[in-house]
Amino acid sequence: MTTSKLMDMTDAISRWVVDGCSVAIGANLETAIPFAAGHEIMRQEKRRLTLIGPISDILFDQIIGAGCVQRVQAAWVGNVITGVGYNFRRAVEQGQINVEDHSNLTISMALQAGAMGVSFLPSRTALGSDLFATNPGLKFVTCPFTSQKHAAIAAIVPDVAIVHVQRSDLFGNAHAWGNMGITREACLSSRNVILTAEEIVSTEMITRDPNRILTPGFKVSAVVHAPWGAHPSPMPGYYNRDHAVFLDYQTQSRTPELFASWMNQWVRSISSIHQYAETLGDAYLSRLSITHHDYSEPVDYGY
Amino acid sequence: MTTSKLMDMTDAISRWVVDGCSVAIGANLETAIPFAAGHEIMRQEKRRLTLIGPISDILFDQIIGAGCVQRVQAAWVGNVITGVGYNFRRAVEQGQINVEDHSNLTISMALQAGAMGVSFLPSRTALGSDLFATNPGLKFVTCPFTSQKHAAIAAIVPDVAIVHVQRSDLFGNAHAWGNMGITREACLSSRNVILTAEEIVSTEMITRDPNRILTPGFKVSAVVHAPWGAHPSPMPGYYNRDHAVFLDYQTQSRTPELFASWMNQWVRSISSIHQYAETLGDAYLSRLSITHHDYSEPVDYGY
Amino acid sequence: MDTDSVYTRSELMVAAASRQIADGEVVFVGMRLPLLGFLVAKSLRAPNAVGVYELGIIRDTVASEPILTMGDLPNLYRSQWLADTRDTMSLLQQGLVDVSFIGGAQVDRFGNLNTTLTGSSVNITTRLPGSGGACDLACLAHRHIIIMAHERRRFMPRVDYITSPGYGDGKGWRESVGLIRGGPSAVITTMGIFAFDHETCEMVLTSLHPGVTVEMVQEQTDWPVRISTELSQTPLPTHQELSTLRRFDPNGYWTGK
Amino acid sequence: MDTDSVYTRSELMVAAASRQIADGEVVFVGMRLPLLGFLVAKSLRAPNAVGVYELGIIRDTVASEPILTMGDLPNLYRSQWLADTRDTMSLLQQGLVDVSFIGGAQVDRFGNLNTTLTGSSVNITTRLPGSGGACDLACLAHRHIIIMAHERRRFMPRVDYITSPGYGDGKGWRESVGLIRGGPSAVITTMGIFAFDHETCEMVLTSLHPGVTVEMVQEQTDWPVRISTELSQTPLPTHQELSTLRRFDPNGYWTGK
Repeated sequence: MTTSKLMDMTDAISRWVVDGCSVAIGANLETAIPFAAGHEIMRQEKRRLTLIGPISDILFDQIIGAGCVQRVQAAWVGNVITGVGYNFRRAVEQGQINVEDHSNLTISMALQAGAMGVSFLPSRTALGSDLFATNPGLKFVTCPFTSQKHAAIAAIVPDVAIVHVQRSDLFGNAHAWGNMGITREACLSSRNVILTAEEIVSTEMITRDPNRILTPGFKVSAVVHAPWGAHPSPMPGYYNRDHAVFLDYQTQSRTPELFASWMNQWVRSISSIHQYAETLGDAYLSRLSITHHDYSEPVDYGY
Repeated sequence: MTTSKLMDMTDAISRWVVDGCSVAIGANLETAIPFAAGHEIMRQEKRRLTLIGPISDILFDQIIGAGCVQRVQAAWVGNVITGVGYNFRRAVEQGQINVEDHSNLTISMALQAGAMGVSFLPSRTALGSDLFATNPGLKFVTCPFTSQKHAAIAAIVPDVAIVHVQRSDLFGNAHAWGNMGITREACLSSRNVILTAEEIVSTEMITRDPNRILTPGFKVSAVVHAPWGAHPSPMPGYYNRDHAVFLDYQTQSRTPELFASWMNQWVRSISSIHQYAETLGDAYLSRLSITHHDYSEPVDYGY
Repeated sequence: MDTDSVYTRSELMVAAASRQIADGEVVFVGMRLPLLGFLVAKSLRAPNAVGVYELGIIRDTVASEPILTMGDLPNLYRSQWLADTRDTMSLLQQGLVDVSFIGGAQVDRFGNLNTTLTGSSVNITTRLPGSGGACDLACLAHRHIIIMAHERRRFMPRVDYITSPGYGDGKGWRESVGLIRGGPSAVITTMGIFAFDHETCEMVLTSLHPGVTVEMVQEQTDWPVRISTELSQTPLPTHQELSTLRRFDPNGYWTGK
Repeated sequence: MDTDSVYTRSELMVAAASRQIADGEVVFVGMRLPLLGFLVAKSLRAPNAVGVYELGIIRDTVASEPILTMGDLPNLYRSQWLADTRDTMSLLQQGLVDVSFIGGAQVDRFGNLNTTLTGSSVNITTRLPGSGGACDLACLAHRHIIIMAHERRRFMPRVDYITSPGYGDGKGWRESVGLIRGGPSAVITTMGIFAFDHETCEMVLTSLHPGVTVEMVQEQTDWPVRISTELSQTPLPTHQELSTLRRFDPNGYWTGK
């Protein structure tokens, strides 16, 4: 067995997210967004990051608002409930960040190309669109069999993928369930993977269901125990979306001053996900808990 | 809800496997090989089929021996325990079938291209090999970003994929587990899917674990109840490999006469998987059963 | 048809959207109003419709509880497949999706949609969230339906940026750029409903919402609006449509105004 | 080193193969002898090696019971990942696999392997099973090791068909055809072990199995064999290697002769 990769969030972000690196985060689109990890990136005042994602949650908007970001390679940046991402809008309009526009399919293929170890993949999407004008990772390629024109999507290989999972062992063998978004290709394409997990469990519990394992453990560089680490997004098996946070964020991010105030309260004044959960309090959090449980039927991996 | 797709094997093969069509079968490489469905194809004396698969099990050799096949698009045809597939060898050497040679990666990409709806996919494999000489579905393509040479693999869209699963509902919503081989892309690329299943279960049991579902139910054309339907290959959760059958088959297929005798006994004289299992007998089959059970930990899909 | 006397414009639009879905169709369901349109259709007249969501979800039943967005857990519960985004996009690219719904910030008379930026890509006036899956849906579904607020600044002769291709600059354009199928089949706005002329691929007003006139539509459209010879009035939402819709949006978050 | 006086040639080859695996390496494990070689290595000197199997299996522990082939259920039990073939092939193509093992029917002095057909592709003498994953392993692993029966009809100047590329016709060939890494690093035969000359990419005999002479090797090799200046004798399988191997192949199915 390899040695344990368990570390606290401070160490994981400090070690694997360095200034100027590229980070795939929020790859599940709307669920399991690694807010705790993102907030630690903001606290550590990382700079010149490239953020990579599909439809990205308000976490992108927050990290951009904190001044950590230089470039975005994503399909959509905003608030999945209310629409506009104000920090994103400001940063682009003021020329502070560059955006390479993707669609959900092209960003998925870019990471898939990285995961597969090819330098591009073809697709029939985006043809005729202006995504080609704002994304140098899109060109054209002709199929050698049909002579049909395809979009060619350049591989993206992030320096690190950050993924929030339900349960992991000490070595990065983890179970993930729910809609998967582009998480699998993000893990496989990235040079390093940080897993933040609701629970740390035994290897035995994980390997009793190897089809549910997210990615090979040897790809994982750090494992962080982060219960409530996806709040306010929904975490299948653990808690529902905290809609109020998304609705309130619309106002809280409308101006730089309001956002600074929000960040002081919810990021800078907080040292860890554990303190974050304490601040919210049990009574508050319990309202988000799963109340209508629905368990999968076990399957047998015996011999 | 749609109407039930449950039918018996005779009807499923009769309706969805027609002379001259292309059939992806045995896509799991060594496990869950749909022997019962393959034997029905042989009984119904289908002709001019194209068989599509990765490392293919002796089922390919059997269907070829029965004279059903005109073309093979596969990475490997033989006996995974003993090596040579004698019917395959004879048929090729006598010019009865054409083979388009694939590797496991190129056949996976060919079906993946079909599944993704693109006419080709690029890969770094097979370059410098003679697979290009025997497979018109392999050409070259230059990456528009890196100018690197890649192999271009033409999409394959089978008329039908035949897959043996652990459990399915009446509508083709099915759970599959174990190593997946190229089964997912076979299902997604094929125009029709026949599922043969160890058990027919409720939709509720299936949808309580939607991550374990093989392919969208609307892609499935027929569901067949076929307990022991993968014998003699191993079926995760149900039974182990029957090694003796693979060892004996080496001798039983060595000459056309020996193979005809084998086929009379195990295919022609048998009307269904149910009679096949009866013929083998409970005492025999029980020796293959799972004795060391190992159940997955349930997960919660509630809200 | 039975109708409620009181309904909102959004409710009318959702009801209209829901009628675009035929039974048995595979529907790529977008965010916001389309989500509700699919739920209403599925409940009332398309029980065998299948919903595909870009998060990696396929459902052939409606969500068990009201949801604000497709990632809310009741929309995952007892779904027909939880998979990867690329699995859902593969179904789309393969041609297995009949219809999709998308919204936009700007649209032009050939149904090109912009949700990325206003101004130009080198001199951005306003940055918008971007494509999400909209570009893919507009390129790859057999048809797509556009849902928009009808304002003159949004209905412009030529969009600043094509996020989601419509018919480009007219007939033959999609084929010429390499698109192998699809195109917008309808635009449902806050004022009426448009179809597209088969010959010219231009938007044609086919239906006015109650209380709206052709003049009012022209006033809010920055090109000369073509009017169908069979211009009709958009049917009011039925009582059943409204009660179904309100069951899925009980607090009127999406349709309350 | 302690050795058993009695061992088979296959056991010697498996032991030699196992010594090619360094601790912590990611190994793409093929069928038959390589399967045993990996299990022996993992048990004795490479506890952190990870096994990747083309069926869609990744293991960082040895199978819980003896197996005849990689698809036997004990090789799935408590594995580190059960996935798709393309997932394992993606790891390979991405360059995450250190070493792989393949066998063949014909090999030439540049390590090109044939497992597809003898004769020619238009006039086939003998049809063999084909590539399986061997072509991929030879193209995409950082290095691969060839395990073969050493017979003159198999060790030929030029193979009839390149299933699994070695060094083609010599130095620079792999790059020229577009291969971005890899190549054979050793050939373990029933008679000895070969490495490849870094300058010429030709096979060089580096080790003879006990009882085998250079003349015997030349007799069974249809080109002038190059001999290493540091020719040695293949170490005998140790007692520990033999007992481990026999635990995984208790009936001697693979190594009994």
